Amino acid sequence: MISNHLNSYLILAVFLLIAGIYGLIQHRSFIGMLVSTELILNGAGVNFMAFNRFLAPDPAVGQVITLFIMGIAAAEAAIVVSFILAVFRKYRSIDPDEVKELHG
Amino acid sequence: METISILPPELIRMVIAVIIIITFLFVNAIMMGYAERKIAGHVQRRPGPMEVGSHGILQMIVDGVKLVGKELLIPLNVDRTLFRVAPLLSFTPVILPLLVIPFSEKLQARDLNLGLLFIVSMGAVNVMALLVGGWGSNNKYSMFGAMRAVAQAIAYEIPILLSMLAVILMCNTFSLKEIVGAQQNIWFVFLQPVAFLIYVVAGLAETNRAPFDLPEAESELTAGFHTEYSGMGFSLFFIGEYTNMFIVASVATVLFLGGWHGPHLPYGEYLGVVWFFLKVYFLLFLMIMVRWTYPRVRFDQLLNFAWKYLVPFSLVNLLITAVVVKL
Amino acid sequence: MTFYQIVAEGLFFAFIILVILGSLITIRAKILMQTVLGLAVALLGVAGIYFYLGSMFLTLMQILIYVGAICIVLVFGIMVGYTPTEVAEKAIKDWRNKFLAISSAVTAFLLILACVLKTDWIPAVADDRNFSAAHLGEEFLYTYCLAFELISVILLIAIIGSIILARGGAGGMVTDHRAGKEVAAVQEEKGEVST
Amino acid sequence: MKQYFSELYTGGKSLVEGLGVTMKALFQPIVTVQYPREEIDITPNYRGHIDLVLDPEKKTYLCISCGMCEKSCPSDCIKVTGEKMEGEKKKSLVLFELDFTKCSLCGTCVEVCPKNALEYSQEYNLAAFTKEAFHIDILKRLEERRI
Repeated sequence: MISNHLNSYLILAVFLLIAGIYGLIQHRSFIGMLVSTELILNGAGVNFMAFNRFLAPDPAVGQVITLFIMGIAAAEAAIVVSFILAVFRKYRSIDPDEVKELHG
Repeated sequence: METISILPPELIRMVIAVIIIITFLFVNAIMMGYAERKIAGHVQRRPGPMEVGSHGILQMIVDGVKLVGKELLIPLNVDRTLFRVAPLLSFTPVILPLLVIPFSEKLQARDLNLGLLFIVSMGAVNVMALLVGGWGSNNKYSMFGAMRAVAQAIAYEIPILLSMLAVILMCNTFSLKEIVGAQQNIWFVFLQPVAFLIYVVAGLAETNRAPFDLPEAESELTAGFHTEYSGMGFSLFFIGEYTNMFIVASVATVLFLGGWHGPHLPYGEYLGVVWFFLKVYFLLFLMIMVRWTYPRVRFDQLLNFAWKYLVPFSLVNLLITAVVVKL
Repeated sequence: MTFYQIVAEGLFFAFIILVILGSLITIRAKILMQTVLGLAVALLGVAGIYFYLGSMFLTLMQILIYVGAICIVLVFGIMVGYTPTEVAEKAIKDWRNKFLAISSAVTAFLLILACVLKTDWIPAVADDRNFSAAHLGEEFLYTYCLAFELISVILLIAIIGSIILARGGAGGMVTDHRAGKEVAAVQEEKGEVST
Repeated sequence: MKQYFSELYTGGKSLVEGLGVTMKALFQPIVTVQYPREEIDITPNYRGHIDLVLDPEKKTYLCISCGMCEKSCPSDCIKVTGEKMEGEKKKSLVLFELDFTKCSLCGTCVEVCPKNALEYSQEYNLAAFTKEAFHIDILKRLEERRI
């Protein structure tokens, strides 16, 4: 019963994390990066839920934290999308390579 | 016999339920399409479809056969994957909510603890279908339809959830069966008339029905997000839309109109389905009448209506409900 | 192993495949819209995983919030800046970038995997653990009340902030479609006038 | 604030009234006609293509083949040929053809006719697959009516 082992969930969470890291470096656009961040956040969520299911004495803790992660992710997505709108308005492009006024 | 003894009865029940529901989807779409055209005709004092069968009763079947026979045209510059996925995406999530709706006391595929939440979350997936279809078509009309769908869905999701919350506060459960059970003596429409009105109006917007049919406004956007679809692609969108209407109407029935409750019938726990369907189809009739009565709203009117009227009213309603329930 | 368990295991693997497939689409797709759709697929898979971890409520919230809200906001963001068939990502010829991506990912994977497999996890002893949504709600309102309020404040701030950002600063709506520098100049002028 | 609620009230009222109007229309009898199955009478003022007037006494046409209609027709769509038969004073018609593809139904021919020998027909079922079908032989139509 693989679905009953903590390790299978943890490995899945690690996979989500590294997929997010890979995408974060690979993608050359703000949206792509944001999407990869969501993957990382989900990895964290899976991790919390897995520990919650197998290790925590009170199973509400992990769920609470995962819900907080979702809330943060929603806020983050809203802000980043409006940020992209602002950047697009200013630079007429949402390619991160062209948006480099803050480059040293 | 070996295989049957392995299969648990629960699984067989679910499979049968899914088959029945898919059949019902098609039948419902055919009936609703016919009713829509007939009522539209009579509202405008013309007979509606008359040619195929007596009073045109076979018209929708013939139309269905025509749509199946047509070629699924894929325009040259569309994103092929997205274009093909979108109709399926609009069709699949509408099957699942029907699994948790209690048609009568014992006719329910599965009673979830969080049934209402389940229906709401499936409804959220449905918006993705419009977006994907509109974007994948690579057509400015479709794209405008998709963008309107987003703004509309986000604006009207909130009053729907808030008006549902008022009912949930009253009976302390998300399970649809228990909500209906709580209405044994009095339907919630009498206790929560404001929530009911808000739910029906926002439900109209949620299903993209006139007067809120901006994502597919025929006269402005030709057909909005499904401009480029033909044949089965179009008919899947069509069935999805009518099933969505059915779901909204049946949730309204469950939450506000007392579900299967009605005058006593023999075998009440099964035949309650008669009352349920009467109520649902009454609401659907009302929706069709609304479509053929009111002109389409403008986009700013649509958003103003949601944010200035529906949201404040549902918040105040929720507050009052909470205070009264706790008193 | 009963038939039920076989089905349950099969579904579990289906969800895992959904997650892996979705995240692969997410990080490999060249067209941004497909990236977000891949994310939606992966998130649906994660929702299924949450179901196996004992929380129906979280499953539904995952679908409602992630697929129903976040993905749609992301798609909205894409619609602003791209046309449908435009290849959004520049063809990745930057080998340095790719090397960095792969090496960091693989290193992180191996390191964390080693940690995961080496640790002896101490399982929870109590059997009467309460996974119901009612218990979760109580925890929210009693134990984690402050965090709960804080997150609502954060969401409010996020909404207000995103509105201000999208409107082009506190000065109000900038509807100019001139080139970036001119718009920036206009904004600067406005800033001077207001101060 | 007062305006907010009064707007809500008037808006709601007008919505309900509108629904009442369509509800009433829903149960009223239909007013359209299923065309190929049933037809309604054409008003006598209907101006279809031209026809020759049938003289009720002599059972023949009044036309004297003067050709005025042919000359006055702005679209050149009337063709009249008269021949002098032996033993008769007047010319008699051999051919009276209307090219309906060009006719604009202006009615100048009817106005100009010195003998009032032309009238408007009541014909409205005009659809065909070929151009030739619209070269209407009006003399033949008259013959058919005479029988």
